[in-house]
Amino acid sequence: MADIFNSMIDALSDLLGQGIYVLPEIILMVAAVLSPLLYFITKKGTASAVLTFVLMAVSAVVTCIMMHTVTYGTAFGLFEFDAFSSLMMLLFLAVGGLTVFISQGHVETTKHKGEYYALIAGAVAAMMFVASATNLVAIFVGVEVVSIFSYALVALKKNDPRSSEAAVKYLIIGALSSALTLYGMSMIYGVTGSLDLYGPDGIVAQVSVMAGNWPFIIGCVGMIAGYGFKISAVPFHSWSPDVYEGASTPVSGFLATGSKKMGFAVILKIFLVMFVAMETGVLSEDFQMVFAILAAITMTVGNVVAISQTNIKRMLAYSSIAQAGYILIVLAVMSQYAVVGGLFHMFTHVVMKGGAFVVVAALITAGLGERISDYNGLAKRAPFAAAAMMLFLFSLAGIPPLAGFTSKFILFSGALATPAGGVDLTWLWLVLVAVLNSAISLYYYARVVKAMYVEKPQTEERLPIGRAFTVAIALCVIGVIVLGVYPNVLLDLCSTAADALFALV
Amino acid sequence: MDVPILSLLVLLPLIGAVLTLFMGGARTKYAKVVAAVFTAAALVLSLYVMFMPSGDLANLTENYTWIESAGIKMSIIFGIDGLSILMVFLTALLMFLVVVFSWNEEDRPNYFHALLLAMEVGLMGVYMAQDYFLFYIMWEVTLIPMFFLISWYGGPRRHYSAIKFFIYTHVASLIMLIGIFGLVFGTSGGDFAFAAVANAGGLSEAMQIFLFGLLFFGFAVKMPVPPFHTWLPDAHVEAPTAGSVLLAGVMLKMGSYGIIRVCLDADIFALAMPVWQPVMIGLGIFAMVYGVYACIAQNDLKKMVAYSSISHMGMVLVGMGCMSEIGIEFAIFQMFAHGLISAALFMVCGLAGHNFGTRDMRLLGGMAGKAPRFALFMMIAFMASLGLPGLMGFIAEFGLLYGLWEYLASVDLMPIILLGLLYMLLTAGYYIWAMQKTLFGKLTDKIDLEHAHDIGNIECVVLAVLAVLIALFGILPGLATDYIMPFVSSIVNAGGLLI
Amino acid sequence: MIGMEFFLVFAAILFAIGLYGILSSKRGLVTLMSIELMLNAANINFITFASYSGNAAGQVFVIMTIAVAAAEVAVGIALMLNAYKINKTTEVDELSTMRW
Amino acid sequence: MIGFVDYAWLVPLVPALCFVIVGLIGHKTPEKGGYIAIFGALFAFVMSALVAYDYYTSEAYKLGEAVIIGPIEWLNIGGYTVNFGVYIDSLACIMMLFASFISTMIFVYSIGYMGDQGEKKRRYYAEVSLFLTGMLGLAVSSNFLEMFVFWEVMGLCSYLLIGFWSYTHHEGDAASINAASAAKKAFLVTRAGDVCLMAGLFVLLYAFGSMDYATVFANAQQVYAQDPTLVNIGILLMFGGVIGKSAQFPLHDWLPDAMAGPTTVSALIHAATMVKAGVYLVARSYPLFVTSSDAMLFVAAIGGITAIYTASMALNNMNIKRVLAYSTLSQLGYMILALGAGAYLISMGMDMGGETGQTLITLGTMGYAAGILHMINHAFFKALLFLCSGSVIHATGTEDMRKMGGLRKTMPITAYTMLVGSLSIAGIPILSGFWSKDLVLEAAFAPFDNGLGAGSAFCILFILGMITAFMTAFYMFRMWFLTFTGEPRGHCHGESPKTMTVPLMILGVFAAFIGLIVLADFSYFIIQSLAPGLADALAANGLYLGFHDSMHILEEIFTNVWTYVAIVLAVVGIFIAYRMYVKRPYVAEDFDQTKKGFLYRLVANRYYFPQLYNQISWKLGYGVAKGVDIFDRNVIDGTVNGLSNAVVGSGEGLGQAQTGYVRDYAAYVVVGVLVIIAVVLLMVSYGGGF
Repeated sequence: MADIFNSMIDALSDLLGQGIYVLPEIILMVAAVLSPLLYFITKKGTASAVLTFVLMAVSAVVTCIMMHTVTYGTAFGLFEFDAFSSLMMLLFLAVGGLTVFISQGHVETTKHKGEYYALIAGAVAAMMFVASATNLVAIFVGVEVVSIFSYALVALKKNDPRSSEAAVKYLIIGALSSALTLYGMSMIYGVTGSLDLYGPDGIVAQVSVMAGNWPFIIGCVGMIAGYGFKISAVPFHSWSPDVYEGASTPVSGFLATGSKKMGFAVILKIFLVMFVAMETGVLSEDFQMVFAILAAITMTVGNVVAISQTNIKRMLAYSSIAQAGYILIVLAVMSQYAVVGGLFHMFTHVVMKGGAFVVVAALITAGLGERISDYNGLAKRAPFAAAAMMLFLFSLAGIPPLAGFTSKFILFSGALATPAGGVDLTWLWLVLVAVLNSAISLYYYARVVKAMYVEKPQTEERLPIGRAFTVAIALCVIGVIVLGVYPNVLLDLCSTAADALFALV
Repeated sequence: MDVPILSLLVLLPLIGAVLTLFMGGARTKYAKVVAAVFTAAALVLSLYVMFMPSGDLANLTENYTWIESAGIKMSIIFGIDGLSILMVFLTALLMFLVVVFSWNEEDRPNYFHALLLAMEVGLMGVYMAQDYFLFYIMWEVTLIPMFFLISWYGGPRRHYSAIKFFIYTHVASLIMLIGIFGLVFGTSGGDFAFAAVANAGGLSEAMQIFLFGLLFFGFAVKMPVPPFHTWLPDAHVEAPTAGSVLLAGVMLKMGSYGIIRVCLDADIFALAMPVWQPVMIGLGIFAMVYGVYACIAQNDLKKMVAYSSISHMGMVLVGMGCMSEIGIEFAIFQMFAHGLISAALFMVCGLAGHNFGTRDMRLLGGMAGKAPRFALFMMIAFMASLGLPGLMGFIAEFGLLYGLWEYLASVDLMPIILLGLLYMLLTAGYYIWAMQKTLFGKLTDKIDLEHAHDIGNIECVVLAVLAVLIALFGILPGLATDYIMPFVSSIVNAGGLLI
Repeated sequence: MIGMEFFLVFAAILFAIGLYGILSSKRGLVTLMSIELMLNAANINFITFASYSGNAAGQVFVIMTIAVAAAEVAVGIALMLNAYKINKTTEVDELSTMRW
Repeated sequence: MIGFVDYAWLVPLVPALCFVIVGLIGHKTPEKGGYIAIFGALFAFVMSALVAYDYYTSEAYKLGEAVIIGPIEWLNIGGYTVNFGVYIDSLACIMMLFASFISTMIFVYSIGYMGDQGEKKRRYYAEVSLFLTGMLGLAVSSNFLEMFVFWEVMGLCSYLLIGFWSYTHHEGDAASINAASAAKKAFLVTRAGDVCLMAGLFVLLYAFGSMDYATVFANAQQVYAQDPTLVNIGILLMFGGVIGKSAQFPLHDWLPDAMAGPTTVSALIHAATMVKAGVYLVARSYPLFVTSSDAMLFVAAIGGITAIYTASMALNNMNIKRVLAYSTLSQLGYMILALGAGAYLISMGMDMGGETGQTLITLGTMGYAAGILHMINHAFFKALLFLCSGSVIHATGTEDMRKMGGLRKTMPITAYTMLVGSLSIAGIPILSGFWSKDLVLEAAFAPFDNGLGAGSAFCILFILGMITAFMTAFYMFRMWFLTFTGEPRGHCHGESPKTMTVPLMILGVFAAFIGLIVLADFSYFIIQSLAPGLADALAANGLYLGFHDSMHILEEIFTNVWTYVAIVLAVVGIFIAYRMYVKRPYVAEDFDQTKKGFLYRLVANRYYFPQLYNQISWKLGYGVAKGVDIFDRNVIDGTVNGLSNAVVGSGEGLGQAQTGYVRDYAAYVVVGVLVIIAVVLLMVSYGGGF
């Protein structure tokens, strides 16, 4: 088995040279180019959907093989394909695959199918580039591409005025924050004179002398703002509820699970490495504190405001703001174990939040509204969807033995555990805030569950759930349960990824 | 052991739960049969374990590595000892009785029994888990079935109560979770097995005190100890009878079980225990007296009984707080006794509401003539609960109060025992008063007497079983203490006791 | 020759103007222009640093940025048109049906 | 021959089985289990007779030892083990004998008395059997906890039987309610005593490390020497239990109410047996009690006060059963007085030692014997009196003496048996009551006679006792005259059936002559039960357990002026009663309780004690409870709900920030950036970290 893979890899590397390290991205770019073409020829959305999905699968397989054969390396000095980036790539591919899988059967999906899938494929490709980028230029461009594609995706929705509004808001805030990012990068470039992150004279190498250097600080804060926008950290979050509500549901899911994770990937690649490299300089402690405060505020605002929501998509938006807050704990703690927890939580978040959005999409397709009150008595009208939704919500709330619990368990414990395997109470307050928040979150999740299971429905008539949706939901359910009960495989991947990340220091 | 008995104890209800869950539609009427079969199987199994020579209990331990990655190790370890076995038996017994008791449940019986069985999974797990991760998971697993039991089959204010119960106890268990983190990473550095943590030990005193506090809070809310108790009366009043029985019978015990299992483990908390001892005793006495007074003020039978659970669990806390051989012995005995007695109490109260249409003592009266069976069992349950000799309650209360006395004598605060006496007197007071208002005197005309009827045969049998057991263990307490003493002495040898 | 500070301050002012533009103007198109200003302010920084430190990376970045900005504005205007088609306005304050 | 003693455990066991049988299948048997119950009682009596004989002829008796059977380990309290065993000595034998005998009589009587109760009889016979179990178990218990168990079982039965008619009473709802509250009162008031007793047991277990009679008695002296206060506390707490169970002042008030139960129950439980349990406890714990003279003074004082205080309430009561209840109270007071005085004497004697000490001890044992003897006598004549009153009530259907009168002709057997009982209790010579009462009074007088420290106090108690003797004679004959002489004031359907009259006559004989056992070496027999605890302790001080033999007692009594005074007082009492209720024609006003002086009303209202009880229980119980409830709902639960509302509310509030205006969003971003920069710069310039 293994030697077959090896021979394949050898052949490819002869063919592509360094290019092999960006092979998965390239495959997706092919998809991005072909799917509109195919659409023009066949006039069938399904065709391009299938194509995109297949190519995504191929690229995923390739990635897996490359991971399996440990063919890690750098392409063109810009893109480093290592355990970390490959893992993130898999995540993005999973998100993209899920989105494509459900979009075809979804009612809100635009009629410009070709472009739609091209955009998704391109966005995923860009995310993957970002995941493996080692250079500020590459990161910036990649992130911008993702942003621009997502603006378009948000706008691409069938006859709903809200989508255009959402797109404009998204655009303006997004552009603002990319401006901030760019300005910040310019400052960093100014003080370090380099755009490469790693390497002997890269930014990270010089960072330890930066304490008290205020242009550097401004630069960092600028970038924090820019990528805080991507991960929708308070106070850079305000676009997300509107956008998630306005965009077509698969796209909302795509943004909530995909581009948010890209933001985290960038933040990890830049700040985590940077400040860990700084050991315990004054500056790094300050930024840890900043991230801690951001995390606390983010999760609190997200959860508390979610309580008062009546639109399920807005509620999910706020809850994913809160989830971002949880993951930010990693940046406050900056320990390897915490990173493992963070990465793991990103994956579980994909299955549970993605699953929730899939369910919402399915129900919208079946003709149900977006208001929580529309979900009354869902258990009778769509038992499977309701049960799945309950699982996803409880998982988000962190009820064992579901995926959300296990990842939160590791994430929160990471905030208390020291690398040596002792206890460090520095971030106890943060953990307290976090657990109280997940208790609060239980309140609004339970409200939805109550609506579905306890309230009486207005009508008894069953809701038709499309096959694609059923499959997707089933997959997410399996993911939620398996990742909760048997997370070993993924955990191992995450810890190797964390090692790779810390190896960059 | 070839047959993984302990895993079976968890798996049987799980399978049963899944089966019953899918017995919708035409097969609904068989749901209860399936539930009965599986709970009975679990009961038989637990009895088998109970009657095994106590030496063999240790051999039952099962240990499977579960998650081992990123420097942490969680295992599925089921073990059983003198403390667990009683709780496991109690769980299995009450589950079976409850299933039989709610034989006539008409409203979606498949879900109802599935929930019961799901709860049994969690409870069994909690009482047998030997790994903090597993323990916590099982601990939380018990929440959801209860949440649905209340919000589906509960009374008028069920939504409020269900959510309150869910969130309140969840917060507590999350605080406890932080304690577990600190405990595990502070000692074994990532191995969540009880044994690993205990063997590693070596927490600083400050850390011990702090973690003890976190864990104790988590457990105390479950017990519940005033002032963290207000979820309980609401939950009880709204829950269906089956729910209340399990809630009071076994779920409250999870708290005290946790305290004995974790907080009183000298290998971990040797330095923290003396610091927290006065707090535990004080809170316990407060709970006793406070609960009693709260009882006196109630008009709803069920609410009164709910508060009585609070005061009885207060006694358990006192016993554990004594941290003496006798204290812990009778704390455990009281857990067991209260498990059986409160089950009977809540069944009786539930029947009052069901058969007479109300549980309000102001509306009832002279029911003894109308419903003699009801009167008989109400009297037995109440007498047992107020500590009448010859029934279980007395043994437990005598032992616990004596343990308290010993402690007070050791710290030279003997007069405080008067509070214990007050507790006994007032307990008798509100029970007797409740009986007078409900059973005796003028036959009420405030309820619909045509439809008021006596206990049916099935319920009668269930209650009779409970009554017999209560009397049996009251007359021959050795049956239970024989399991308890080895466990207690093992703690003693571990140096876990102060007196 | 002129000090580096001059360009930096100039860029900062430019950036501030752009920021002000975003915060103050109701009109979507003006907002887009302001964004352009901010991006270019950053570009000026890059050029400055690049020319003063004499490594070309910054200038490469600028080229990239210009391309990205162009794409961004293109999409931006497209979205504005879309919004105008549907809501008959490009006033950002009137695009506020979704809230709370 | 087989040693019956070894089977003494059958004595309580058989009635227990009867209880189970009657409880389960009683309704299928004739008389709803009545005969089964009778069999149980009869068996218990025969068995205890055999046991008594066996013990009386055994070596152990001559050596002054108790026979302890078992003990089996019952319960393991921490380090201590509590045993369950049987402890046979003279006291236990006597207790078993008269308890089982009187029970037999009363069960037979019940066949007639309860005949019309139908289905309820099953409950009745089950409960009385259980009660008998408790009583006999108490008698043969071998340690204090075991004793306490049976003690409480009796309490339960008393509760159940007082409340026998607490629903569907044949006299209507008012009677039901009355019965129910009487039962409640009885249970709770005695419970108040019981918790004290329980605390006393804690002290014992703590001080002695065991609750076995043998151990406690053997070590009483030295433990007292080590820690007198602790033992004193223990004794007083235990005596608290006695106060509750034997209805001594101030916990006496439940007994009159308890008359709401069937008369047989009043006779059995609230006159003959259960209320004696307290007395029995004092007698049983004598070796422990004698360690502390002060505590014994207290005990004697309580007894004396109770005796006169309750007798006074019997003077003007019109309810035949209430009168008997009060007289029961005052007789119980006598017993406690005697035992207290005796223990006081012994205790003083042990302190003094020497010749005087010996005399004191001998007097003390006499007091002990007096108390026990009076307990036995009272059991018989009070059971008799109650059954007679029951027969009267059965015939007239009322308990109000104003509706009786002239029954002598219609129901002669009842009348004359009751007369015997009355004479006996009034202390007319050679009848039982005479002997025991006189010994009691002598015991009470002895401390003063020998000029001991608290002599004056005992002198007062003695005088109280004398007055009580006079009152007793008066109210007993007031009752008898009102009931049986004069013109009939109500209807009456004839003499009661044989099942009732035969027991009356049997009991009558015993009531008259049982007291004569005092002339048959009774003292020696009874003080044997002190030997195990006291003999060694006494021997240590060069003393021994002296006693008055029968001749000496006779001479004591008949050479003592006070005896004659007492007799005269009794006769005068009877005479006054005769003047007031027979010579004068019946005048309605005499019985109109409203138009009377303050004193009359004070007594008629039981010195307003019930009101006091209610006030206390209401204030300390319900008042506080209401407060707690309000606190619970508003403060504690209020905080919880308040918190949750706060969270939800803040959600609403923060939600408002999401204005929908994109420029606001931009503003948030900018402000956020500026704030973060400011924070970081501040932290950096002020040297890192919070």
